[in-house]
Amino acid sequence: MSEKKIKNIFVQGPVAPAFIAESIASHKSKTGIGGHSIFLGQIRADKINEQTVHAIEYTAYEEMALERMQEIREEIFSKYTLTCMHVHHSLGKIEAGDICLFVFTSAPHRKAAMEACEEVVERIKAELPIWGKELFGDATHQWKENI
Amino acid sequence: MSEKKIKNIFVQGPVAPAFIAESIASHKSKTGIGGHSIFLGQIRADKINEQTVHAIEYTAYEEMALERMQEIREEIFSKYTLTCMHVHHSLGKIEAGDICLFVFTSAPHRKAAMEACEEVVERIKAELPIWGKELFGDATHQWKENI
Amino acid sequence: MDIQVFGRLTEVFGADKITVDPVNDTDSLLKKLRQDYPAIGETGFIIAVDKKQVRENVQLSPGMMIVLMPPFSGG
Amino acid sequence: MDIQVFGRLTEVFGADKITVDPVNDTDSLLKKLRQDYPAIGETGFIIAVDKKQVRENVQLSPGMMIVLMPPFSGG
Repeated sequence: MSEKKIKNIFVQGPVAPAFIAESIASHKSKTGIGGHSIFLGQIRADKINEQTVHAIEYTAYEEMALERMQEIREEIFSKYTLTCMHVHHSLGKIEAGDICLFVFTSAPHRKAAMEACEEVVERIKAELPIWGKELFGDATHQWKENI
Repeated sequence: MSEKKIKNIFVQGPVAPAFIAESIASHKSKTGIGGHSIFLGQIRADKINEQTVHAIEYTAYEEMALERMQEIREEIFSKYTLTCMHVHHSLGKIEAGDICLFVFTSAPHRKAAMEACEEVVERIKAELPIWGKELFGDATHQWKENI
Repeated sequence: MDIQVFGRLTEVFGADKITVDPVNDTDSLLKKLRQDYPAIGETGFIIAVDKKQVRENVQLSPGMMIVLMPPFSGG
Repeated sequence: MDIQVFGRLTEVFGADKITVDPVNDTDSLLKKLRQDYPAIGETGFIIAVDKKQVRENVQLSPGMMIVLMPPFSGG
């Protein structure tokens, strides 16, 4: 795997809706696409023991995450007939209601776009070395666990 | 079913990426949401017998489509734990590369959002009285068929 | 008895509305349409009465909204 | 031998990097860590060597990048 092929997926802070719009608009010229599937992860204000999550602070082992993501990307492209795939994951403190994950797959036919998107989301959660620290209002915290 | 509950899903012309961004941003205050799933249908410049589709012109039996969509909405909300669901379908002439369908489901947990979105897309294609006329460059056309 | 038509049926009938002599039910309507418009035989279509898709024979009465639709192709 | 740690392990160790006496392989490293840091026993974790997750015992040599990670919770 050549170093230059590795794409960055990390963004500091939340994913802005305007960025999502730009990303969608940039596919207008790709007229072989028939369907786009998008997943957005949003920070939920969970109540845990009478405390409310007001933000999640994300850290990652970035070098390993990007290499792993590259492998996932290659496996997804060999499994599904996709036109393109974009992944953006937040780092740093993301407030409840903000978007922390943006997965975007496009394909000639809808089924491939939808199935690939779902698989990428599951694999990001299971395979990328990223950690979320749930911050409560009283300055305490707990480490998020993916279930 | 009370008449006032029926939501319009039809928009004249393509769905603009900026509209999608506004729709996403409007969910920031709903902090019970953990995942959004979005499907976008885009007009594909299909080659058919050496002719290229340059646009699809959509018409619908709107009154029936909106009633049917309302029934689908109610069935989806009773089947999945969703926070909200939005559907927009274009009418009129939509150029290749433009977006003609926007399905947007949001839920506390990602699985419900993704499964509901996929089911809604399939049901829109199978159950709503909408027709696409594929327009070729030489002013001929053919009627689209969902497969 | 006015019947509204959609999609490619507007080309088959050359209009988006046709008028046929009153009939009692949807089976009779189908028979009549196939007789009067042989071209319709080649086109799959669906009948809706009062915005509901008809799957069995339905009695027709004045004021009902009758619609002929080709297979759907939205999305 | 430097080991980088992430997530809640930074709290267990009180730092994001720890130094241990050199060992030959990852099994020996695990044994040593559990001895020197009893608190780690309560925390599930994964070892990565040179950015690959270790599933069996791996020989360690100088210059290898050793990382301890708690279960992932991205997305």
